[in-house]
This record gives sequence, structure tokens and C-alpha cells, in this order.
Amino acid sequence: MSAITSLSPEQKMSAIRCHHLIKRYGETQVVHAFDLDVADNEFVVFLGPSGCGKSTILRMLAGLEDISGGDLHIGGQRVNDLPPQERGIAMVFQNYALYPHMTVRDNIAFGLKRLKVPKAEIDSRIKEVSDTLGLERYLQRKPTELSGGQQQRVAIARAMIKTPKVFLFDEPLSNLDAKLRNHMRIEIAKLHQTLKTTTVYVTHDQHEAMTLADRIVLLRDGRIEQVGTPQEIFERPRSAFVAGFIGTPPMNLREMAVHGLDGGQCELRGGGGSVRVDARRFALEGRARATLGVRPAHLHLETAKSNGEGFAGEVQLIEYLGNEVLVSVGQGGEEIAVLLPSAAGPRLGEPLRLVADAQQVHLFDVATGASLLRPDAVLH
Amino acid sequence: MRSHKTRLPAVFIGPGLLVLAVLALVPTVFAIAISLQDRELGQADTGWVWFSNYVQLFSDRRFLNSVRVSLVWEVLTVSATMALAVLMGTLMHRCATPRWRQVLSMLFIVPVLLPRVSAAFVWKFAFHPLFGLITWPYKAITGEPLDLFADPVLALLTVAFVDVWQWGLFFAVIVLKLLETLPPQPFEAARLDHAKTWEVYAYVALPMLKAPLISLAFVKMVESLRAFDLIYVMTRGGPGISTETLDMYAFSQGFIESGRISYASSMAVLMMVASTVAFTYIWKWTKPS
Amino acid sequence: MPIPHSHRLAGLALALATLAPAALAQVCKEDVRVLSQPREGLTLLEKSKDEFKRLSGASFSVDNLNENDRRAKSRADASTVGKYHVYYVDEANVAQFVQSKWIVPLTPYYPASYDYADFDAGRQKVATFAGQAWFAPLTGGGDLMVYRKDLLEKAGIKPPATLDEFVAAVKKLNDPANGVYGVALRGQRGSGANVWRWMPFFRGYGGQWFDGDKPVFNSPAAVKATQTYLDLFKYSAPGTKTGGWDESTGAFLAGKVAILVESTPLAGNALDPKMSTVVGKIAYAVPPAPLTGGGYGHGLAIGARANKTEEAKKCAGLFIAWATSKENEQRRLAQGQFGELNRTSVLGSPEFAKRYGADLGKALADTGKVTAVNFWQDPAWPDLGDRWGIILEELITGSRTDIQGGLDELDAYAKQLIARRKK
Amino acid sequence: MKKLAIGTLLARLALIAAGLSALVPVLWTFLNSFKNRVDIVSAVPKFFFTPTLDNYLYVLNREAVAAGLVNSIVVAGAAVIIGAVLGLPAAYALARYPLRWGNDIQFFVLSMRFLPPVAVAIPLMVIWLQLELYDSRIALIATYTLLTLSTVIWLAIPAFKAVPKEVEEAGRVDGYGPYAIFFRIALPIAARSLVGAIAFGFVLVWNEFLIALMLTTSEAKTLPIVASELSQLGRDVPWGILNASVILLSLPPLLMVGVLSGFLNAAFKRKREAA
Repeated sequence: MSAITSLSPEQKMSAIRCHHLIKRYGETQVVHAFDLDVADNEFVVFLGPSGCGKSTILRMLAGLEDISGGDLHIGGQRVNDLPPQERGIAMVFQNYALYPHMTVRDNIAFGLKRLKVPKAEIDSRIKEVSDTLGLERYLQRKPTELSGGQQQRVAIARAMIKTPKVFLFDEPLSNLDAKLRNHMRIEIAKLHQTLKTTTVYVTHDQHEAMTLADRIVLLRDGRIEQVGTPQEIFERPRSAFVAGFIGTPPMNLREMAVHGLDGGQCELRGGGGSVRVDARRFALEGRARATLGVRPAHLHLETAKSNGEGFAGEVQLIEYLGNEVLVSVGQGGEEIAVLLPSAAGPRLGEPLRLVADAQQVHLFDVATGASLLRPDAVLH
Repeated sequence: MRSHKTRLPAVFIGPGLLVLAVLALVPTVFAIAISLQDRELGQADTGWVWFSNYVQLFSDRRFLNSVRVSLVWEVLTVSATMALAVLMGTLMHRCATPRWRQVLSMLFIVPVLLPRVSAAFVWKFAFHPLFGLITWPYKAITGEPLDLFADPVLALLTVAFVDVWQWGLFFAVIVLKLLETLPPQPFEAARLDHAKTWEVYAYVALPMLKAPLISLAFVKMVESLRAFDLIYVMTRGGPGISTETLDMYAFSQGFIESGRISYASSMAVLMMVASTVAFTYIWKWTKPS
Repeated sequence: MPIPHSHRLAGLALALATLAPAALAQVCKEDVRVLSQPREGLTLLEKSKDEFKRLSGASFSVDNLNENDRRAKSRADASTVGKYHVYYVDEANVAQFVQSKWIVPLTPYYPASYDYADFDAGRQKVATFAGQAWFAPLTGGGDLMVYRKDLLEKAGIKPPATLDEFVAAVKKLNDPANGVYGVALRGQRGSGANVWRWMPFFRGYGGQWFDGDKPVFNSPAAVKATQTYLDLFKYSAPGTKTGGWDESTGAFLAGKVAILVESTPLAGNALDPKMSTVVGKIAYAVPPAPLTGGGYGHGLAIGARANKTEEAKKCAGLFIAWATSKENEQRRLAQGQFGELNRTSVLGSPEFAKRYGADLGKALADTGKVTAVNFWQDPAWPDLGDRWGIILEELITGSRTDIQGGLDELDAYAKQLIARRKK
Repeated sequence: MKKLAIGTLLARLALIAAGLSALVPVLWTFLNSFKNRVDIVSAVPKFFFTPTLDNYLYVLNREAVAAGLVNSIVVAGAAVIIGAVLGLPAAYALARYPLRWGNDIQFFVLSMRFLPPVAVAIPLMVIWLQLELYDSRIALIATYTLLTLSTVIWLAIPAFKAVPKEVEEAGRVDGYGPYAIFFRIALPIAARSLVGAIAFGFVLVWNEFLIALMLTTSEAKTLPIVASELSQLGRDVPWGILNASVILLSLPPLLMVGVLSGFLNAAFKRKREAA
């Protein structure tokens, strides 16, 4: 965030500040005191399961939803009561929202015409934008004659041409097939590198979020669960929810009993398994139980030196992923997933014993789900 | 959803709603007022007679008959229309290629678009005892002309036939389109369960379309109120009063036989109240949301 | 209304172009609108539109409706906006139109040169109400019994002179297997349809409609008349149960009926080879006793509301006079429109005798003696007659069987009518 | 397998019969409209005859028919235009803006259709008489506006709902106000369905009979009234002329078969995609 100091004052005008934003529909409150600062040039991704309020907040930024409470500033100006066109934003919608009755050219020019931009300038800007996005050949076509990817490019062109202070993307890639989605994602990333326009991007796809975002805002039920760089979110999830939401295959979460051991160690036991952790890393004082979180990649097969700890069970299910296999190991109804090299070749029904990498485990409060990791704990 | 309070809804809905309300409510109020008077066409002096018209109605044999005929007409045309629509729609869905569906759909819309006056005339002529295309084979075989309009029961059935012809075929197209909106999986699943074709439709497809089919029946109930044009052109309520529906009798009383518009209006008011209450109830009942 | 307007201009242009009858051409300011029922004579008139235009300065247009509808529509129009300058009225509704002031007396606006007195006396009588003439007749007359000479001879039957003989003859001549029916009656509802043919039975058996304000038609005579009428329907040609004049006479003209009693124009039609397949096989006589002849007369009257000014009334009067003029009747005679001849000068002309022979003349003269006013001469007659028409239609088509019950119902209805009038 | 084939065959025969039933009476009327009276009034139906245009010439030259045609065009046209001008914006607002009384207004609009025409026509007759507008085109246009307006609103609501909301929002982000969005985005996008809705309104009014019968006597008579008057002529029914006028009357609605069948397809395609 210190990077912004090198930018010119004009560009600095495009920071977003949300202070205690609230959205209510009648009696039900769907966004609870949302606080966020988005720096100039930053690419922020709102991530969360459906219904978490991410699109609502985006639409509040755009001016498409009323703001029920709090303040919204864009570029230093309070914009709560400004209509969309006066907020200096441009938006790309999930289903492109192209004007079906207009040609691609007219779609792109529609906003500029409203601003009474001279025709010559409109033409030159269309040329510029369509060059950038490779749309020259399609300018005279109707949107229905284009493929999904091309339509999405038109939608981006329509947003770009207005040279907005802020780009808003509302799940722009979710209507595309997997291959095209990858391709467009990379294009959006490149575009941001070139234009450096402040961007807020909404998605439910963690892969998009991780790859595109400078910072991720993880939302749940209208509240911020965690804000941070992708790495922070992945490595230091602030809650069991974040930990479970981020990362594929998902983290194993299991409630266990806490037993203090000598030498600053703790042992967590439960469901026929146990793991030893460094008690100094976690705020475990006075706790009898905690939720253990361990990613499948951070489990390995028992070796000679792993003094009795670990999870025993039989192989219940094997999912082949290529280089690796995801193996469900279970005992007494509880299962734990582990990524193993394909070469290890586990077989169904085979008894295994898994040991967690003690440096990589997470512990959460059983009731609140809050992480018990001490802030100063070092990660590997 | 709109961030800025716009007056658009008021500006857009206001005038239309105002016009509708004036055009609907003023006549309604007038209809009630007139029904409480003793207005006759061409007679300047009118006075209030309050409910005497209504009292008279219930001892008027023709009024009671017309209520009966109207009810028979509703039940007959609605059920026959729905039966024809479901049958033809299903047959098209099952047995016709897409191209034939297209052709038949076009053809089946023709009758409903015909002005009812035209439809009535076209069939009246087709059923003409001497020159009719339909009655001709009967005449050629038996040597006797077939006069459908002379028999009280046949006359009603014949007029109802024309109504069902107009609406049943049109609804068949809608049933077809509805069937086409259904996902194919249940059909395939039922077939894998060794269901016969008709069973697939009777137990799988049509139950899935229950809601739209009820809506269709509702539309037909409302439209069946407009029997007047057909009856006016084809039978004038005859023979006797066997096809005299409420609107036909009200019109007769107001215009053909006597100019008793107050008396006619009292019938119209009863009809309006009955249909509004009945349809509102049915509507709310079929659309619980 | 762009059409009359353009015609007006056309009429004006024509008047200017011809200039000669300029004095007369000013009579009409706008086209004369006529509400009528189909009459061959009026259709023929349309061919002479130019003649009327020269005469009056305007044209005319005729809206035609069948008899029942014409009555309903003319009453609806006259009682509301009154847009028609000329109404077609008949014996049954002239009283209603006069009393409601929907028409004005004809004589002041009927140019003397057209000679109203030339019309048949019987028809003048029908056109007169409350001492004044209201319409100029287009058609009228009484009843004739028309029969197939050939069929009666073959069966060895004398032309029936009494109703009993008539019924017997009908039964005997009925031979559906060979496509011949005994009789043709009218079943279609309407005071001028089934009721019209039923009334001679009713009045013949001595029935009366009213005694002062008291309905008295609910009598044994009415029951007997109805019973006889229904019995005869068993031998009536197909299609007549819901048919009127057209179906009934049509069946006769097509050779499917042996004998019937109908309005006098049938005689002329039966002689017209364009319409009739039985030319040369028929004869006429007076209706069998005690049937009375149904005296009737239809004609054109001046609408009160549409003709607001004296000038307009004069224009309408001129149209009526022209339409019923001697010249136009002669044209009708030349076309064989027997039923639409009303002037003594035409009926007595050598051309008429030459065309229709002496038989018909004699039969018409004889039947004149039994012609009577069968209906109730009252403004409420159409209302009452139509009500009875419906009940009669029900009886004929079998949807009700109780004659006395039907008459009782009519009686109750008549009392309501009287009560409403007194109010 | 064989049984199934017979069943299919029978079903197809039934469909063909139904299809013919829709067409043949109309075609027969069409044929008859080119016949001389002798060819119509024949004991055995005639398929081959010498065609004549006399019936059409007569009908088109007949003042009543020409006047009826003009009246029908003016009255139906004006009522449809008024219905569309007032109805389309109202439908749009009802479709797009959540209103407290929205559902009640929609039901009120629908309930217009529950009113029996007689119940509307009798009082209106009295009203127009008192206003001295009885038997005028204006009175008929005003009355028919009730029909067209409610029909257009009712059918246009789903058409506007089918316009993707995001497209309108894109318009807002592009800087357009609510009115501009209606005229420049919603209206053109929904145009195809709206044409269908308007066409329905037109057919409804063009075919309307009872109200016209009661509210006109001569000057404002519409074509259905003129045609029915011709059809009721008892004496020497001019069958050929009558057939010709029925065809003339039916032609405009039949020309809309294509439009309306397209409207149906669009309406149900939406449903299918939504499902």
C-alpha cells in the first residue's frame, strides 16, 4: 500500500473508501457495516459464496443499489447520492448486458453519445479500444452474432472507452466455459497491468480471486470475514470459514480435545487420531477443545520417526488427479483427505496412518471459528 | 433497486390507470344506477324503482332459463375446449415432425383470429340445411335436409362446436408449446420404466403442466362469457329460448324485443357481479402466491 | 363521414353541370339515409340514383336489415339519436312510431303531384293512424291460398274451402317419400313471422286480443288455434320450423309443397319463372273459412329526429314520393315485382292484366273481402307479438308442450305491459 | 411396434382432419365469394365454376361496406394507438418498478376482461347519448380503449420483464436516465413481443361485435356490424356478397397470423429458457 505514493495526484483521485456501508431490504439487513479502503490502482476481489452480499456491495458502489447507511467515497468525493454516471465508474456485467438491438460499435459508443462527445473523438476512441481488444472485425455485428468471449470483450470495451476512475466487474467470467474463462482471466489481468485502473471484481471462484487480486475481500453473510493478499488469506486464514473456503482440495477440519504435553507441546486428540503442535504458536490457554485444520497437502504417510501420533484408517476412496491422488482415509465414520503422489499407489481398503506437518496445521476456536494462531507465529 | 427516486412509475402508470379506471368505473356506476330505474328507450320520463327490476328477474322464466343456458354454455365450452386442446396438443407433440408442428400451429391459430361474426357465418353457412357443405352428405344419403338449428339441443351443441373450434385449436397450439418447454428427461425416464405413451402424457407430462393448464382454463372461462356474437349470428337465442344466454337475453330485452334498458341493465349487473366474484375467487385460488 | 360529403360535392357538381332543373335541385342539402328491409323495389331504385340526384340535388343510401332486425334497429335508432331520414315502417309498428313521435305526418311533405290518393284503399287504411297518413306503401295486401293444381287433381281433391277440408287435404297430400310436403308454415319467432301466420287461426276461431285494457286472448279459441297450427306443422316442409316467409315460400316455389296460405305476393312470385319451378301448375283461392286474411302494409315514413328542419322533411318527403311514384311502380311491374305494386292505376293497368291474367285479379279482389286486421293495434303490439312468437317457436320446436301454460305466460306478460304503460 | 404405427397413423389422420377443419370452411367461404348466386345455391356443393369478381366489386362499391371499413380502420387504429401509448409505459413501470400496489393494479387490469360486454355497453350507451356522442367514432374509440389498454398492459408486462435487467443497468451506468432507458433500451429490445401484444389488441377490437352493435346505429358502424347485417337478410340472401364481405372482414386479422404465431413462440421460448 505504500506503492501509491509514487502516483500522480490525479490518479490518486480514484481511491474508494467504504465506511460502515449498510444495506437493508425492508426489515432484513444484508450488508452489515462494511468498511474497506481500496487504494488507487488496486485490484480488489470480493469473494464469497452466493448470497454473501458481494454483488450487492458492488452494485452499491456502482449506484445501482441505494445505500441504506454509511458513507461511500470515490476519489475523495462522497457519492452516496450520485447517480451511476456521475461516479466515474464503469461496469461489466455477468451476462455482458449488451444492448441486443445495437451493433457492437453502437454498444461501445452508447455511453459516449450520452456525454455528447464529438463524433470524431468517439470514432478514434472506438478504434483504440477495439484495437486493444481485437474487436475491429466485429464492429458492425449485432451482439447475438458473437461468441460468448467476444461478447465479453465488447462489454469490457464498453466499460473501457469511458476511461473511468473505477472498473467494476460483476462475475464477468461465470458464463464462459472453462477454457475461455482462463483465457479471459489472463486478458483481464493484462489489461489491468496496462491501464492500472482501480478495479473491484466480484467472483465466487477462488481461483480467479487468487490469480487476479492484489487483495481479496472475503465475505460471508454480509460481513467481511477477512481482507488480505491472496497469500495472507491462504496461509493465515482468520477463521475456520476462510480456511475451508480457500484452497482446493478443501482443508480438513476436525474438532479435537486439547492435551497439554511437556516441552511446550500440545497434543490434540479425537476421532482415532492425534497431532502434536507447538503450543507457543497458538493461543490455547485454558482450552479443552479446538478445531484442527490441516490441508490435504500437509499430511503425509507415517514414517519411522513419527512417534505414534497421526490418523489411522482405511482407504475409503481414491480420486485420481494426475501427478497426485486425493485419498480419503477413514475410521469410525470420520474421514480425512490427503494428497499423495500417484506413485505411492494406495489401494482401496488398505490401512494407512497419516501424519500432519506440525508447522502447517491451523487451530480454530470451536464456537466462533476464529483462528488461534498467534499473530507473531512464523509460517513456513 | 433504484438509487434515485424517480417519478417514472407515477408518470407512466398514472394516465393509463386513470383512463382505465374512468372507462371501467363510470359505466359500472351507471349500470347500477340504471338498473335501479325504469328507463326505456325513447321514453323521456324515468323514475327510481330501486330493486323492483331485480325482484322481477327472479320470476322471469326467460331470465332463469338464460342463467341455466349460460352455465351449461360455460361448462360445455370450457371442458370441451380443454379436452380438444390437450388431445390435439399431445398428438402434435407425439406424432408430428417439427415442420408439421409449425404448419399445424399456423393453421390452428386461424380460427381464433377470425372475427366471431365471420366464424359464425362461415359455419352457419356450412350447416345450412339446403346449401351447407357439412350437411350435404347427410342430405345426399338420406334425402332429407338436416336442420341442426331447429332442434333445441343440437342448436346449442352446434354453436358450442364453433366456439370450441375457435378456442380449442388455438389452445392446442399453446399446449404444444408448453409440452415443448418441458425437459426431456422425465419422458425418457418414464419410457425406461416401460410406461405406455399415453401414460407418459397422462401421468408425467400433463401433471407437470397443471398450473399453466389451469390458467388456460381460466382464460377460457373468461372468454366463454363472450358467447354473444356467435349466438346472435347463428341462432338469435333460438329455437325458442334454448340458446338464449344471459347476454343474449339482456340484449334482447334492451334492444330487440323491447327497449327496457333498465331491466337489461339489472341482468348485466347481476352478471357482472357474479363473474367478477367468481373469477376473482378462482384467480386467487389458482394463484396462491 | 367523408362519403356523404363527397357525394354531396358530386351532387353539387352534377347540379351545376346540368343547370336545367336548378330550381328543384335545391330541395335536398344532404344525402337521404334510409333504414329499410330488403325490397326488390328499393334495390331497383338504386339503379335510378342519378334520376333522384337530378330531381333533388342529393343522393340516397339504403341500409337493409331483415324484418325483425329492421324493427329493432329502427326503434333503437329512432329512440336514441335518430340518424335515419326515412324509416321503413309497417302495420305493426306504425302505432308505436307515431305515439313516440319518431315519425312525422306524411301528407304535408308529400308533393301533391305524386298523387297519394292513387294508392290502394286497403293500404291507405293501414298507413293511417289517428286520422293521418304516416307512410307511403311499398308493399301490402292480405292472404291467398296457393295450391298445386296438378297434385290436387292427381289426388282427386277439390280445392279446400274450409279449414277442416284444408287440414284433410294437407294430410292426404303429404308425401315426403316423393319430396312433397302437405303444407308450409312459418315457425320463426316474430310478430311478423310465426305469429303472423298463426293469427288467422286465432281470429278465425273467434279469438280477441284485448277488451279495453284487459287481455282476453287467453281463451279456448287461442288454444284451439295453436293446437291446429301445431298439428299442421307435422306436415310442414323441412326448414320451416325455424324459417319464415323465405323458407316457407321457397319450399313452395321449389315444388316441395302442395298447398299453403301465405301473403299475396307469393302469387306473383309463383308466376315468375326466375324464381319459381311451379309456373303453370298453381292456382289461388281465398283462405279457407274461417281463416281471416292477414292484412298488412309496409312503407316509408319521414323520421322526426334526423330531419330537424322543414326543408329536410321536404327532402325526405320528396324521396318517399319519388320512391313510391307511379313511374317507379311501372318499372317494378316491368321487372315482375308483383308484391310491390300498390297503386290502383298500376294494378288496374292493361300491362298488369296482360302479365298476371284475370285469375289473379279476381283472387285478389275476393281475398280483399276476408282481409282483416288480425293483430292488436297498439304501440305495444311488437313487444307482445314478439313475446308470443318466442313461446310459439318453443311449442313448434318441441322445447315446450303446454299450450295453456304458454298462453298464461303471455297473459301475465301482457298485464305487465299494461301496468308499465299506466305508470 | 406395428400397433404403435397404427396409433401414430390414426393420430396423424386426426391432426390432418383438425388442420383441414381450420382451413376448409374459410377456404369454402373464400371460394363462394367468387361465385354467382346460382353456383352457391345449389343442391350439390360446387367446386368448379366460373369465378366472378362481382361480389367484391359490389361490396367495395357499397357505401355501407366502404363506410364500415373506414370506421373499422379508424376506430381500431385509434384505439390501438391510444392503448399502446398509454399502456406500454404503464406495463413497463409495472414490470420494472416494485410498487406497493403493483399486484393489485395488475389484477385490476386483468379484471377488465371479466366485465361482460353487455354490462359495459348498456350504461355507455346512456352516457354517450347524454353526451350526444352516441353513434360516433369518438365514443367507440374511447370505449375500445378500455379493451386495448388492458390487453396491451397485460401482455406487455411479461415482454418487458423478459428484457434483462442488467442491460438497463448498463444503460444507467452509461449515463442514461429512467425515461431514456425506457425509450432507447427497453422499448427497442422488447419491440418484437410488444408488436405481438399490440396486434392482439388490434384483432380484439377489429373483431369486436356486441359493443359496436349497441353503440352505433348508422354513422359509426364497424365492419362486423355491416357484415352481420348482410348475413341476417332473410329474403333472397345475397350469399355471394355476404361471403365476400366476410372474407374482407377476416382478412386483416388473418394477415396477423405470422405476427401472432411469432409472439407465441417468443413467449414460450422465454419460458423454456427460464425453466
